[in-house]
Amino acid sequence: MSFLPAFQSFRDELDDHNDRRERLIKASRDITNIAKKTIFLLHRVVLESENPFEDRSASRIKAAKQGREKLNQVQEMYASLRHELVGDRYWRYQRQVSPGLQEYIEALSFAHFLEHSTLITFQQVQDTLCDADGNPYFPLTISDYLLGASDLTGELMRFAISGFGKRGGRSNALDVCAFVRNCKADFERFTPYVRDLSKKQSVTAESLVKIEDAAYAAVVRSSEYDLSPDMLDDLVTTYLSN
Amino acid sequence: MSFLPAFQSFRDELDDHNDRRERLIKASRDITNIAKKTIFLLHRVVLESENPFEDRSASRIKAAKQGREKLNQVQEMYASLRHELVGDRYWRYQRQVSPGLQEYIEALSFAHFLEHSTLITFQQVQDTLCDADGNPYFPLTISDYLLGASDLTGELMRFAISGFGKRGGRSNALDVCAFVRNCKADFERFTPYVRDLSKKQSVTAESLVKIEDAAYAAVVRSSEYDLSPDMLDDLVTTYLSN
Amino acid sequence: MDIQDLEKLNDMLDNESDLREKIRDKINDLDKKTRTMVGNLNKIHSTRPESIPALVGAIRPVLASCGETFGGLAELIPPHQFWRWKDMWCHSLRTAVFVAAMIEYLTNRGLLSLQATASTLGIKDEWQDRVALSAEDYLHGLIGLVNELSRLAVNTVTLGNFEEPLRISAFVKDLFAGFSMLNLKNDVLRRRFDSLKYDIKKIEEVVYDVSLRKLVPTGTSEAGQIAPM
Amino acid sequence: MDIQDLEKLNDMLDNESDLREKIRDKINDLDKKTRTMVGNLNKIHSTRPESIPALVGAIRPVLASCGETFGGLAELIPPHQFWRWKDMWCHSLRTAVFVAAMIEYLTNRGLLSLQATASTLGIKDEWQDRVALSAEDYLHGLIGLVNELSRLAVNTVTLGNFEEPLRISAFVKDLFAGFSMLNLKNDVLRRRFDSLKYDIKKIEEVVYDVSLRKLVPTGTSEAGQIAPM
Amino acid sequence: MDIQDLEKLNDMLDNESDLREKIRDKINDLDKKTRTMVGNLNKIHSTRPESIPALVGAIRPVLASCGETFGGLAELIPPHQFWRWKDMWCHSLRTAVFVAAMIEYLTNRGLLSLQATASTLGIKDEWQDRVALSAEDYLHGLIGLVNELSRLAVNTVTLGNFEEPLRISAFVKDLFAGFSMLNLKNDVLRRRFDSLKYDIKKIEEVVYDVSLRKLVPTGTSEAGQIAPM
Amino acid sequence: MDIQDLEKLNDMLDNESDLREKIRDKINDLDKKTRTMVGNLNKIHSTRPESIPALVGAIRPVLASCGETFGGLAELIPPHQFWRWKDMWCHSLRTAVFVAAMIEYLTNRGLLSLQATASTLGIKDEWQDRVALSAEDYLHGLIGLVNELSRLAVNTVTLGNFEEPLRISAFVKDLFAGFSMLNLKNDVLRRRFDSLKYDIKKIEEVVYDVSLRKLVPTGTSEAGQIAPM
Amino acid sequence: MDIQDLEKLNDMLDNESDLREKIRDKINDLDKKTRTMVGNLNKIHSTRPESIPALVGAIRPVLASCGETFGGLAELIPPHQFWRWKDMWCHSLRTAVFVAAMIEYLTNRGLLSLQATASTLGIKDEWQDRVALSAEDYLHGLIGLVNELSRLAVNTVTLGNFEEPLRISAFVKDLFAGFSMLNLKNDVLRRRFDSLKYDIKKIEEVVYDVSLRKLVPTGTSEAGQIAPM
Amino acid sequence: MDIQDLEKLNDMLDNESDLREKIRDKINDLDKKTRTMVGNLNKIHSTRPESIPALVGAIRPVLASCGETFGGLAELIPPHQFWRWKDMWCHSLRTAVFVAAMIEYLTNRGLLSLQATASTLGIKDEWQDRVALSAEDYLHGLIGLVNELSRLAVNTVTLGNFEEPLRISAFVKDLFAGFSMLNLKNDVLRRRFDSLKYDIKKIEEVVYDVSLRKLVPTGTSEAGQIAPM
Ligand SMILES: [Mn+2]
Ligand SMILES: [Mn+2]
Repeated sequence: MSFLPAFQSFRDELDDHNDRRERLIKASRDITNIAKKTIFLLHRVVLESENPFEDRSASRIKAAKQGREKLNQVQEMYASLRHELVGDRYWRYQRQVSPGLQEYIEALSFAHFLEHSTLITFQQVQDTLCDADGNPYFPLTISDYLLGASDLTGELMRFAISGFGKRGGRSNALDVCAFVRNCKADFERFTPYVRDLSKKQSVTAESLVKIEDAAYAAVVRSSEYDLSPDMLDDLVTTYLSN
Repeated sequence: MSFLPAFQSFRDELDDHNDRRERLIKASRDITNIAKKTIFLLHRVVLESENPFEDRSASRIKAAKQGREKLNQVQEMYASLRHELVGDRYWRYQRQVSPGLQEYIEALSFAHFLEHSTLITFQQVQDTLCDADGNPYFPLTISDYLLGASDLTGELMRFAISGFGKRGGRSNALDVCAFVRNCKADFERFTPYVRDLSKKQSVTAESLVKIEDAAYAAVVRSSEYDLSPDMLDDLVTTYLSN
Repeated sequence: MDIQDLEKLNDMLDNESDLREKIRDKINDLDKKTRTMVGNLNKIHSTRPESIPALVGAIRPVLASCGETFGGLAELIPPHQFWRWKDMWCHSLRTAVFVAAMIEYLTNRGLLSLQATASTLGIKDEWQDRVALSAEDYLHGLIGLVNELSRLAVNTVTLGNFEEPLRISAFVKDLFAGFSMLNLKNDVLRRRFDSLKYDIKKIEEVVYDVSLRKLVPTGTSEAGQIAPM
Repeated sequence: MDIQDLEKLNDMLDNESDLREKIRDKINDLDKKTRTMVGNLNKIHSTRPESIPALVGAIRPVLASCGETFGGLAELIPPHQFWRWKDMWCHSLRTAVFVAAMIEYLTNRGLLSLQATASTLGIKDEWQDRVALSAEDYLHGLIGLVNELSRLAVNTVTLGNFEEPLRISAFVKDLFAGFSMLNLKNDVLRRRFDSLKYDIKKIEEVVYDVSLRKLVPTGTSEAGQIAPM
Repeated sequence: MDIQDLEKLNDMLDNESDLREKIRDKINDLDKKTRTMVGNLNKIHSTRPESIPALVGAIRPVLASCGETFGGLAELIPPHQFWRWKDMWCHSLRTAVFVAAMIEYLTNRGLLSLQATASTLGIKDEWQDRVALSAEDYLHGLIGLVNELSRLAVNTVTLGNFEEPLRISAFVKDLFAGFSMLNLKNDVLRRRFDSLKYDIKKIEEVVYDVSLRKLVPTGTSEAGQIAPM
Repeated sequence: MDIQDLEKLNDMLDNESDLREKIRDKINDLDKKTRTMVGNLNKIHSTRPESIPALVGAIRPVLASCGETFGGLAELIPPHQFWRWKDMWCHSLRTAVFVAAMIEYLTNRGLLSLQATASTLGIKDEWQDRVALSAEDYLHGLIGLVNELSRLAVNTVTLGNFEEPLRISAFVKDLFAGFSMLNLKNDVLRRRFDSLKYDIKKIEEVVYDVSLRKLVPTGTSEAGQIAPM
Repeated sequence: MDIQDLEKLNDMLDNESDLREKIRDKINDLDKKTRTMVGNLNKIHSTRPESIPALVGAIRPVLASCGETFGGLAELIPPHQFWRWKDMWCHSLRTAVFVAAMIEYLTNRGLLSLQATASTLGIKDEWQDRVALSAEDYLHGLIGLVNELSRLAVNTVTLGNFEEPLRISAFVKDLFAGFSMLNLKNDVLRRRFDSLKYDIKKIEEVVYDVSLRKLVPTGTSEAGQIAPM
Repeated sequence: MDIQDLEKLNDMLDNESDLREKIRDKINDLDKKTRTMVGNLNKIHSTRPESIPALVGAIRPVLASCGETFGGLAELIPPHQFWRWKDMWCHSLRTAVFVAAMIEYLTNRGLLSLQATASTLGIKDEWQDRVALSAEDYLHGLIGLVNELSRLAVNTVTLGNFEEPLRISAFVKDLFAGFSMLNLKNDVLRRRFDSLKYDIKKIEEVVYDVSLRKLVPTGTSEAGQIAPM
């Protein structure tokens, strides 16, 4: 059995590969869980706050900060996984890494939106996945960036709907509506290049319609009165807190 | 927000549940991997041995022993998971536990078959999942037992085909054929009760046809000569080793 | 296959399928009760405040009788097998939770705690490993309650009762804050929690309508001060 | 979306899709070569032993020319992106491995090692992070070899060559022992490994047929002692 | 295979496919009629109350002519084979039930009973084993009616008719209460019935809107007191 | 909704669901029998010719007892409702047809006609509008027979019986020629019929193997001359 | 195989695959244009009436440039092969039809006829056997228009334009009545047409909301009297 | 919607569905013929060489009559619409190609060229834009021929004819070499071509069996020297 030594080394190589694959799958599940919890945390903190719908308000910045802190855990995990993804390995294990990474990007972009009311850029995401010297743990792909960011629109829809009854919630719905509409338009040109982005765009379209319906309801309800929506909001609030 | 304390405890409960679920999923993947490796080990050891096809031959018993040793790892894992599956929890997390458990049963029943040429019994499987005092780590279900044992037939098909050219391989094919045919017949009556068993039975039926074809080939090839298959085997072997 | 093993397995499976049959019977019982109660509760949307107590009073005995059925179930289920069988009755149980919580709301404008719900439904602590009220089922029942309250907010206004929506709004907001505490998976509960946001939005719109029309006499709008209808 | 970001992303994607186009061109090149070689190799099933060297000789230059194509690929692929693009050419590469291994078998009745295969195909070590021969692709190529050898065992007998099946049998058994060492997932390689068992069975049947018909002159059956055909 | 047996089998298969063709023709007939009627009924959403009788009057003869088509069907279907073929026409039949029930509502604000529907559609009792109106098809037709009435509630308000929604609300709630008393299994019918609650919610919101704005004279919310439009 | 109408509808729905339950019980009965018979028939693949009659003899009483079950069904099914319920038992019925046809083949090497099958299964002509054997179900049963016979051809050779494959070949070809003359639509039956060609190919290869090796006396390949085993 | 025959076959296969590549290039061109136009058209949902003409004006040249691409296609497609290749571009074509029809609506509140659409897109009559606008593709484009108009009805209200929904309602109902008169088969087109009723319901609810609140001058609900925005 | 436009659209839709019906009739005609021919051709597997000419002679007139049916089709199809409708008959056409090619093989042991096949089937060059024999359909027919020849190789041996497999082997290898030179894309045709290797393997095994047993005179393995059976 002259071929055994060669095959012994193949076995070691295959076992090594399978073990690494398993480790990455497990890590990806953990990351997904942390990211999901972060998203819930962000919704919770911002809606409980004083001025959730004011651009760059202290409460939104505070929420974002709390979210970022939680996401530090994920960044540390990627730092410790660095050797598993060194050189070319990210590409080899992309299918195992992507699910968690995209969920992380979704959470990160939500925190970013709360703080800056803008879409986090590709570079800004990559910057969170670098060591102190600015060396990336692994190359961020456009696909992961876009698919993760695309999921943000679903969270924004929830944000718009559940904030609807709060003071400023009606105009927030209008703002979010514009933001999501722009996302959808901007992402459209990437659909031929990025697998599964079309499907995500359909989900975004559904979310957009829901936000549009909310914005419409806000306008229709207030249209019977000769006052601005914000003044009407104030009236109602005063009324209820009397 | 008077309901918060109650919901805080719900949160803890849900988080606890999700974390446990994750742990069990990970453990199940690990167990699956060990079981799969054990199956490869068994095929390897038994086919490399002297008399792989002789009932209760030393080499088969040796192979079974090596397999069992590897499966001890799995038993230790279940022992350490015991508190996660205490009382009612096995039933709650059945969907997470079953895949690994069935793969374990497949491997265990293969080792058992090599040693005893019989199907491992329900109790024998349960006995491997008990502590020193004979208390089970969790209740073994008939469903896991039957679905795991059903997968054995696929491995036996591989065993029969790849042993075909070895001395005694032809009559081994006939023996395995009878064993698998009996398994299929015995399992049939359980199909109305056990979800997915019908699907497994179809796979067994396919394996059975493959073994039948091999047995047929053995008989047809030797039928031109007026000697018993074993004597023909001996002739060929002598011939080749001359 | 070993002959003795074959027979043992067969016995176990037969027992199991007998048991399943008996459980199904109990659940049919339970379903009849919840269907009756839901049918009656449906009338709240066209019932004036003064007649609500009578309506609720008629439902209470049926609700109380559920304990008997759960007791029957608890006798059937083998020890430690709560999670094995609970999927069979969780739909009916959630409906029962909804009914209990709605009756509590209609009576005291308050939230029935998990513990109190279990005791209203006659589910005993000592059955824990056979029949119990899980947090998940309780929460599903509460979401059902919010769904119905958003409808009620609309219909009470139609019936000329402009204060109820304010109470509903305060109650539901508190509940929403509670739900927001939870870390949910992408599962049924998450989807229903999302739908709850639309109910809240609807209720907010009703509050908005009646507030702006100044239909609420000044001073009575703090929910706590309003007497139950 | 930030305008600069938009443009950057667009540029990256355009580059990527250009690159894909160029890679595809190289692979078309490679495919033409492998198709020619496979077409020629197919003739071994009806070629007498004495003409095999000429047949193999005609294929060798084509095989050698593959190095050029792989070199072109290696220039295209950016550093560290071997695993990103390799799926595009793995089918063609496996066919090339099969051809190289078959030629080695036909010449020396031996197994071409992974290292030797890479060097026959002109794949250089220094391209490791761009173009390389992975163990997986090498193993797929070997399975292709066994598939073809089981056919060859049948056809050499038809052509009156009764010794070749014995050599094939010895060679394939060794290879099978090697494969048995691997712990495979339920993936393509596993499925192909299963299929290999049928090839071995077929070869064994041929050996059985010719042995029993005593068609092998005594003393020559130890595979090592038989001169290459 | 026996020749006579073969011919018998072939005859059976041929007859079946001929018959299917003929039935399909009849159903095409029926479909043309239901399509015309549904197209016309669609106009109720933009028709003022005073013109409704004329609209309904135009539909009635088409509805009456359905009896002829059903008669044709009854001639085609062999005795005892109602259940074999009924799936082919149940969609069309349910649409016809919907039309008949809507016309009754528009005329008398009442519910057409199963018996009366069958007789309106000209389906005779003596065809029982060939062509009949099953409870299931009747109920499906009624659900279609509720779907359409929720749309009508919205559109009558647009046309300035604020009382019709109150009548619709009363009628639909009565119907819903009836449905609630049926023991529906977990099948298509049950799912469609469950979806009715969205229609009811919509109707309730319309009633809410007109009540809130005091667009109906007080006291009229008891629908019974309103004269038909 | 009218109370009487409601009750009538409810009665209809209740009866239907009771009836379904009872029919299911009968079918469970039937299934137990067919499962037993198929389990026993499965042994033909490892039974020597001389023991086949005993094996068949053990199955016959079970087969005969099916008539009782069908009789029970015939009592349950209301007049004219054969086509309403037949889908519930067609799978079991086809298995029973397969068993009857296989037993006939094993005994007389002949084909059981549709009429004879119905009578073997105890399905009476006078139940026509409630329980009957349709051409489709009969043909499905025969296809199951061919599937099993192709396996039997292989396994009888393994048992050393080289003549049976010739008989199977002649029988199956005759049956196949019959099927070819039917005007089958592009449906399940057609697809299953098309798949028969794989069975035939397999049988032909078995016949080839025994003929090539002269394992059957020359001249016997005309199957008609072979006496039943 | 005859060498000449082989070469002829190969030429045919090669030409086909070259042609496919070239057609795909043209369609990529077309897709870029439609994607740009749809992206721009998407802005109507947030654009005030006075800026719509500018928006439309920016799209028109792109639309006009489609003629060029279709011309390129017409040159590529061999005579008589319209039906061979049309599936490749029908998706893009339908999007282009949608754009053209939407622009016509935004400009004149009218429907672009099939003939006018073809001419707007620069598809010439003389290309009939190579590139043409089929009835099916035209109708699919119109359904896309209605889908988008229902969204527009909602969003114009958000922008404070309460009259546009009335115009949209009138236009869509007219279109729907037209569609209802077509004999559509049970295919994709029919299914998409059936889904239109959800769009209509949504538009009706918008009209309801603005009418109820008297946000449009009375009497304007007859859409014809409203001047284009 | 414009009335004239509507009518034009409706006419187009109606014509289309009429035409489809008529084409289907013609194809049913064709199917009856191909089914008869395939049924008869099936007998070659049990027919001795001397009776083959008579068998083939009986099929020829049916084959010749196909021209008539294709003529009918050519009259129906509007100019330039070959590619619109061809999918409807391509299955039947491929079967007809198979029959024509098999008859040629059985008569002359040669390959019928594409041109000759078209003329045998009576498909005229001047119908090019309506009814034609495409390269793809021709090649599919040839693959069907190889599938059947591998079965024939097995069955002729059973009938004691040991030389035919050698001829089949030579013919099929030649055909396979031709196919290998075609640039097939990764589509259905490529997949069916890839599957040919199983047929070739089977044929090789038959040749092996007869060679091993010296059932053919030595030297005959060069197929060219064998006279047609
Ligand atoms: Mn999300
Ligand atoms: Mn396995």
